[in-house]
Amino acid sequence: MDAMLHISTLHYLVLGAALFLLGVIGVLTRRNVVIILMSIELILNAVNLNLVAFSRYWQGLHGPGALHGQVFAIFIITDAAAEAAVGLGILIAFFRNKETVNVDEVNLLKW
Amino acid sequence: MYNHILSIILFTPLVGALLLLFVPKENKEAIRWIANIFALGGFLISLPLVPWFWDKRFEAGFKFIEGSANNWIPSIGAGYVIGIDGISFLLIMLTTLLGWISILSSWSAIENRVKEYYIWFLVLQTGMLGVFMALDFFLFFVFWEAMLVPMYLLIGIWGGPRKLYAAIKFFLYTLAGSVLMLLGILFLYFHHHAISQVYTFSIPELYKTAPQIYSDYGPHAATLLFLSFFFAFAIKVPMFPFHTWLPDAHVEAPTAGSVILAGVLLKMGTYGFIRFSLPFFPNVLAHGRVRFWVMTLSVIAIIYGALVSLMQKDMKKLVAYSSVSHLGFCTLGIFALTPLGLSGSVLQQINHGISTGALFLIVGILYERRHTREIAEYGGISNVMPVYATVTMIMFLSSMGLPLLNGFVGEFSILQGTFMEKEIAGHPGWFWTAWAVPGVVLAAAYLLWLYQRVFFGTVTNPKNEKLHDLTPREMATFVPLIIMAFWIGLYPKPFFQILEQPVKETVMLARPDYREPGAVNAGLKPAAATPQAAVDNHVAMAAEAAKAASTPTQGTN
Amino acid sequence: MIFLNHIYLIPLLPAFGAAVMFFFGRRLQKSTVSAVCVGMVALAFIMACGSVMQYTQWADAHDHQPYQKILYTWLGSDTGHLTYSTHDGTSAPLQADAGFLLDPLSSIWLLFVTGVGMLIHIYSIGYMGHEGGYYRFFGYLNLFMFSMLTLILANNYVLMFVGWEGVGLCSYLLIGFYFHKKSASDAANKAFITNRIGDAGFILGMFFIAWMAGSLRFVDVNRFAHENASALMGSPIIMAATLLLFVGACGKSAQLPLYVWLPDAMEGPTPVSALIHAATMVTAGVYMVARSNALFLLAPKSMMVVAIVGALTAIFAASIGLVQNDIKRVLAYSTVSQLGYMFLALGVGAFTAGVFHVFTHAFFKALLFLGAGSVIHAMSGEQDMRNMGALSDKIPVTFRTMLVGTLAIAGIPGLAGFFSKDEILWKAWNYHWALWVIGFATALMTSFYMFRLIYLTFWSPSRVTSHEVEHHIHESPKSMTGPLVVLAFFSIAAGYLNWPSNRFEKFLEPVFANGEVATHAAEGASRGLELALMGLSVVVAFGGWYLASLFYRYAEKGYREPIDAAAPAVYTTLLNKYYVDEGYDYVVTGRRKLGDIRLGVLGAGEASAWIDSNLIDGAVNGAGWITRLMARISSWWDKWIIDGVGVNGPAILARMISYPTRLLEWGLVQWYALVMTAGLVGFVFYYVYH
Amino acid sequence: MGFTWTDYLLALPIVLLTLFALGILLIDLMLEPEKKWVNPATAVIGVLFSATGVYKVQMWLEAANSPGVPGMMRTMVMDHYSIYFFYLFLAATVIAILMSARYLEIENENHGEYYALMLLAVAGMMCMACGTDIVLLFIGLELMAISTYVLVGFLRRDRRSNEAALKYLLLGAFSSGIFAYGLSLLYGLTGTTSLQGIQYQLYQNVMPGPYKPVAIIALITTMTGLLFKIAAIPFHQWAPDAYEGAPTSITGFMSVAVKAAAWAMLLRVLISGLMPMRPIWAPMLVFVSIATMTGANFAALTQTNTKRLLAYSSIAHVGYMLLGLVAGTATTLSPDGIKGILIYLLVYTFMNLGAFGVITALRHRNVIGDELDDLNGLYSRAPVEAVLMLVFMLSLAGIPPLAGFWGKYFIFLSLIGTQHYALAALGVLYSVFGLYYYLKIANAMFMAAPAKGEERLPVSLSMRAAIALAGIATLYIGLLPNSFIQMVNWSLGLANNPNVARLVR
Amino acid sequence: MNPVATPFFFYLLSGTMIIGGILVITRKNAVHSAMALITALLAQAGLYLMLYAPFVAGVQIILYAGGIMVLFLFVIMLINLERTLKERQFNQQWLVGIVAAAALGGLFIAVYTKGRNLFPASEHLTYVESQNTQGVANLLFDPHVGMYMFAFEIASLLLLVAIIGAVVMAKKRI
Repeated sequence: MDAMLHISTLHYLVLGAALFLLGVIGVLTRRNVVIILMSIELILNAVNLNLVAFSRYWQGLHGPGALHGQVFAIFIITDAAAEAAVGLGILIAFFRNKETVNVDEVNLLKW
Repeated sequence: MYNHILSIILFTPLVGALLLLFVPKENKEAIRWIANIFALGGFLISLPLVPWFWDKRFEAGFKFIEGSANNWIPSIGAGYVIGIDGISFLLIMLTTLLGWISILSSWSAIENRVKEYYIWFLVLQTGMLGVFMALDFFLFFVFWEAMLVPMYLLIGIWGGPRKLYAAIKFFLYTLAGSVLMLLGILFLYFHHHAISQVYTFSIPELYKTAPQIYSDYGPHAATLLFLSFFFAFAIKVPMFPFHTWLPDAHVEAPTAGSVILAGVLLKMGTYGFIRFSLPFFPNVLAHGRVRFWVMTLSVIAIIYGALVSLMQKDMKKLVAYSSVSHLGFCTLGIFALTPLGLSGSVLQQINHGISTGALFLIVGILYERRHTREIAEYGGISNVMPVYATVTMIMFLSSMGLPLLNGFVGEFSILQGTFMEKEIAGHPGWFWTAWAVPGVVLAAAYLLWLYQRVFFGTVTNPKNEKLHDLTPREMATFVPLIIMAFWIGLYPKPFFQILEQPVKETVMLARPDYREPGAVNAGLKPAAATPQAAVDNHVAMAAEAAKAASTPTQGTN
Repeated sequence: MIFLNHIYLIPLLPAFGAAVMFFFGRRLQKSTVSAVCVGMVALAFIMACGSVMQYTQWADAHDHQPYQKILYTWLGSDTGHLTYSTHDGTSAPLQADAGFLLDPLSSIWLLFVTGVGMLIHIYSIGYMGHEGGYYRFFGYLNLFMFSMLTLILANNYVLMFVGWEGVGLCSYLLIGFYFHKKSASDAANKAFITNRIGDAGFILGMFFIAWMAGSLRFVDVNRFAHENASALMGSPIIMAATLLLFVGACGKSAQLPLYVWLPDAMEGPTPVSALIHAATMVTAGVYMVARSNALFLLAPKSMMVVAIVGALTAIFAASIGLVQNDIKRVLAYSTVSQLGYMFLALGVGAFTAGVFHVFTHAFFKALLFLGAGSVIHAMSGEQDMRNMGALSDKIPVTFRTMLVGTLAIAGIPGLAGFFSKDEILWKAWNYHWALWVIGFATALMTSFYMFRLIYLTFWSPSRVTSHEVEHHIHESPKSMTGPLVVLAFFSIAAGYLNWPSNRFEKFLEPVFANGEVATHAAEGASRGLELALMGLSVVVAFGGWYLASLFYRYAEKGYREPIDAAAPAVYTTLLNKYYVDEGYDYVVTGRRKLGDIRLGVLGAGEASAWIDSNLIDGAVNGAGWITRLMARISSWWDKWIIDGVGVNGPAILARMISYPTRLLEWGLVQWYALVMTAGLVGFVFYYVYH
Repeated sequence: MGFTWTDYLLALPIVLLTLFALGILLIDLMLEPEKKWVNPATAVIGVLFSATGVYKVQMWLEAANSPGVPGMMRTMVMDHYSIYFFYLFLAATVIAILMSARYLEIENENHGEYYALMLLAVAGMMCMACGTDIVLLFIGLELMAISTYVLVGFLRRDRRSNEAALKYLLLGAFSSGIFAYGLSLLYGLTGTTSLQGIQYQLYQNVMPGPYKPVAIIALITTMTGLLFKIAAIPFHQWAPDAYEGAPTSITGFMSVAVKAAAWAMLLRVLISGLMPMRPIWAPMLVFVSIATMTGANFAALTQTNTKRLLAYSSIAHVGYMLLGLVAGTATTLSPDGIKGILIYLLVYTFMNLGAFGVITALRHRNVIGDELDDLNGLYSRAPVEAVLMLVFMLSLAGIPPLAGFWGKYFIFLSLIGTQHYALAALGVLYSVFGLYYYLKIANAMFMAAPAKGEERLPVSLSMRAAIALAGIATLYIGLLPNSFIQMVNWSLGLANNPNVARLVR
Repeated sequence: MNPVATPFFFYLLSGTMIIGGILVITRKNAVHSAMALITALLAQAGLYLMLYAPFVAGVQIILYAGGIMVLFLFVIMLINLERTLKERQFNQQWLVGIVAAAALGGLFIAVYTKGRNLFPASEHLTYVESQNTQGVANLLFDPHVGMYMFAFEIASLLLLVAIIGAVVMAKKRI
């Protein structure tokens, strides 16, 4: 019980893994491309959670200036933004041609 | 010229190919002329090598060496080093001769994409010559592989109905063998470095270290390494279970391609055996079952190839399978590991190049006229093409090993060389010879039966009635081959002399325990006492000289 | 010594003739062709006579050594370094000379080969005068003369083998001279291939000799045999060598079981049958065995085999000859039978007798064949004796000369055959009585079938079928009858070479010096017995004549063979030559199927071809049969396989894997992600819990 | 330590590329439609400028006699390795730009953005090659990746292009999510983002301690991202689809430049960062490599679409290269494997771009030109291109004396040298296997008859230049590889290695 | 400042996050998913605060929830929702997908929780709010310790590419 109550980095790690899991499930199972993109955001958020938690952990060891994780998280957010923008742009281009956002109708290229 | 003769021979065809690049492809006559001039030139330019080499024939080692180790890719220790010994000399002469003949024979056979055809053919010629000249293993490998490409295209573009299948099969099959060889080469390369601290692909250098693999890595590893080379060469030869690419390739290839394929390409495999497999792995050959299996496969090839060709309905396929049988003799002679067997084998390779080359030309001539190779389509051709029938008969006889023609000399030496060994892989030499001899009988059977079906009888197929006999150009392709066939058959001594030294060296490398021929038992061997001069001037031998030659033999009986 | 020094010219002269025919023959007149070819052989004959005469002088001065003339080293590097090791470990060079040897044995062959050869060349001018391919025929004949003379004059086994194969080739070419006839080309193939089987034995035997003696020169081999006689007596290697050589001889000289080609060889023109298949080539085996007598004497078991095979062949062929109707076939079987006699002689150690029989046989058998040729010529190509009869008046010269030949072969005293055959029978008796019995029975049969031939052809009532042929019957031209007369003369005279003074035997003595010793001892002891046996054989010869006259003197059209009447089964068997050809076709060659199964070489060939295209290539191509099996198992696969088979897919198997591999890639992006995830899970699981 | 003037110099190539990319974006706005050729010209000039920048850096290094200079607070390093890859990227980009000009005109998508994105992607690649900090590496990777997503989907009216872009984006984002997750764990385990720090910490603290399982997860997730980018099985599946759907010129660009960048990063990360975990990743790479060679070769066997076929072929090549990595890190004495990868990437750049160049050239009027049948009888329609294509195919198959042989040669050399005989045998046999599908292309070009009414293929000047460049390079490297081998030695700093020094002589 | 890291808030926020995440991947309507995602992101921002990362938390709210999600919502509006709503929401391999993902997540969690003492929480971290932002800024911009300066510049290129990409892709005519 102590472990439950004493919140350590590990808790965040597990939470991050859970979020990652949800993201992966979303990517693997949803048909709607928009929601898949959102799931990817979930994955990236899991990463961010890890990074910030680790940043907190290493601050404890290396002093308050050890903010690398947080900075990394900001970069990941940037990347998430860029990916989302481009992804949605491509989706729109696709939607224009195919009139669908279902990912299993993206099946022209195969074998 | 003298110092660079090999390079000149090697690159003459390539120069021709490059020159052809600049000839417009519509100008077919010019292309043909240029190609033929370069092919003939390639042959003529190799002729000075004959007297030059003749003077050096008893010298040890490689001759006419050009280039030095590491002058090509110093980073890895590969160099452009070429040089020849008697074995490669003969094969080079065969290549230049057959190259010219096949190009000449294509004059009217190839009508479309003429320019490409000749370019590829000349490139092929350079590739083949390179294989026989290379003294650097890396260079050897490059030529070995590179020459597959033009051959592949020759089969694939100008071939018969199943050309794609045959071309790809040819390419893949042979490549599959040779890539394993590359690994073997690399192993030798590292091994050499481990011993001498030098990275090199130089063949004479590797001769020194490669045999130690057996002691350094144990019999198992050495045998595997032997096999990595063996497969490459066995596929090329081709030996018995690896031969199936051959009939397909031959049947589909254009005539000239078949001539070169049978005449020269197959020799690369046997050449590889002689040049590499024997000197590199003396211990593998001395111990273990490898030699037994190789000999067995050779014997199987001899009989099996003959039996299969007996049943063929396609002339070209028949000749192709006969090659399997003939090459079986060659490998038998090689792995007998005796000077006699080995020189017989090389001679037989030359013979095979001449006679089988001619056989493919023969088939090609009929094909060009009738566009079929089905034996059943013919019959009674003697009536309409008597000269052709005569030429065919001569070449058939040469192929089946009739004495006074070339085939006999090679087969006889091989069989004798094999026979005389007390023990080859656990069996006496006569055991192997006895298995090989039926091949001689079967050779007569399939060739004569073919002759009967094609040439004898009356002309039953009206399409055959109007066939015209050999043209002068076609005749010109046969004349050199017939001359060679008779030369080797009647007076093979120069060939034996050329081969004597390299063969001895190879056997010494392959069998370090091999006893240098000791004092010849004088009482029993009067032949050795025959005065050299009397023997050399055989033609203008005067009555007195004859007496001198015969007297020593008379006194003793 | 001009002839002796240029002895190599003897074979080269006809070779030159052949070469001329080869290059220019088509453009030459028939008369030129005849002049060149016959001229060459005639020159060779003159050279031969001169050489032999000079040799006899030379031999007297040289202790009866063989005379050798070595032109150059043919096989071998001639430096002495290209060596092999012999059985005792000493090394010997590969060496075969282009060298020629003349000794009494080769002298005899040389004389009758060139002599008979010349006569037959002359005969052919007339016989072949109307045929196409005249120059070709003479070219082949000259080539044959070259090969035969090489065979005879060779100073070593290898060069002998050259001639050996060469005569085989010429025999092939000449049997197949009428190549548009299927039967002729079949017979030619049969002859060559059967001979090749023998040649294979020859080669192996030769190797054994080289392995033993370190040389293949006759002088060396002989010396080796003499010097080591005691050590080598009964040696298995010698036995192997001699038996293998004998296999070669069986092929060339048509002995059991390789005799089958000779009767078929009668498809060739008749002069060919006379020259090659009666007088000269078929005796090459005898020559070779005689030449190797020193070795054979060291292997008594081999000698016994030779004797038995010879005896069996003799009676076997003779029995077939009893019922044949084709005039040339009768003579062919007679030849086989007589060759059997010769081997019987060799086998029992009577080399001189054997050689003597060869010598006499050459004349009378050539005579008989040429006579038969003349008959056939007269009958416009008819060869069946059932359609002949009463020709004795119409072609008297032929008739008379053939009668001489028949008397000679039947062993009627006073003619050549009597002397030689009697000698053989006597030697056989000394060896073993059973062999004599066989030989004796054969003599009876010989006499019977030969006189049967004479009766049916010349003396019985005419059974000629068409009037046109009847009308056309005429005596042959001079060029044909001339040789007949000459040969008839020798058929009588040849016998007197060895009687009463044994000149022939003495002449050959240097060659067979050792061999004859054993038998000479027995000879003196039982002179009386010899005479008695001789008397018996004379009785038998006349007996055969009598029987033949009994049955065939009045043979009308549709007559019945006496053996048929007595024992139809035997008759059928004999008429079908004991069904040996059929048996060979079923079992050895596989030209006929036994039920649905093809045996023999062709069967093996079919099986190999099947294996090649199905198993070996199949394995290469990704196991075609696996593919078919799979196709049957799962129709679902069919789609993919058929697609693959469409190109006869190199590596159909690979294609079969290819499609499922591609199936992984079925176009759904989430599937891709799933595969990635699965890979991830797999790796993590493996490494965390490994 | 700190930001100094050398950092400007070190960033010069990237800065120049960026400037030209922005310049193109601006100039494009002012260009008449018929003057669009200015865009590729500008891009080529930009690349040349950037190359000059690289050269300047190289000269500076030579002058300083230094094997490499860290820059930007040690987040990047300009060493010979980086410079080698910079040149490689730039060469590939030049050829790709030359290929694109005419192609985009035909596709009617001739926009400046295309070239700008290309240059920016190269900037990202350069970051990947020279970065020594996982943040910079990640951002560089994303810069390259996102540019490529857009480039793949650049033919907006083409459904296949859309689809390829969408698939590539979804999978790419997914994989970069996983990759980032791995990086976050690496950071968490070591507390640093620099590769050197990570290596040090892994050696000192992580591998010996209880953190190893987490480190394994970190490694494998990181590897997933890296292997995804180089398209190794089982993370390869985006490649065939993306390659097939993308504009052909971009397919070529992706197959060489993007792949080379991914390799540069993979080598950098594995060798200087994750080397302590080699016992874990080496067997994994062996598995991946075998799976890659097997899967890709088999899948390529029956392809009928040339681009897709070449996609699988490029996956198969990754399999061979991975073997080189396994062997190249087996002992410190045998750097042949890494050398093999580097030279492989070099020759692969030319031969594969050349091949895609020929396929790009097939696009004319309303023929898409990426089916195998479109190559039928190419010899009669464009002999020079056909022969060069043959050269490229044979080179890809590794037939000496063509460039492609050398890549394979060093890989197999290293495998033999490190006693990986079975892997070597497998590798060479698969390379024979591979020849089959390359020959299919050769067969189509030389042995099949062209479809009716096919006349000579119009090939633009720039395309000719691109193909010729690739062809000459393929032949030249094949015949005289020595200087290139030495270049690779130089890039790996091997010239000082006594083992190698003896060789170089 | 220490007591912020109480278990209560942690479980509350993480519970919100997980539920939000589950809703994201289960909702039919993409708008609902987006809303759930925003909720989750906001909860995550709370967690950042608990981890003494106010700057990141701010960026999370402004950029993520405010920026990216609005983008998502725009796109959802742009594309036809009606049809999508009536269709299956999960693909055919959903079960396998869940199993695979669960296996992966399970493995991760198993590894993390197996070593309980990994990453022990460091106590008593003195925290000044301005220090965080300044520290982040130092790492990004300081000429002496700003090691991510170059990466930051490259990130600007990344955003530039994103803009170009989005424009190129989404605009009908360029």
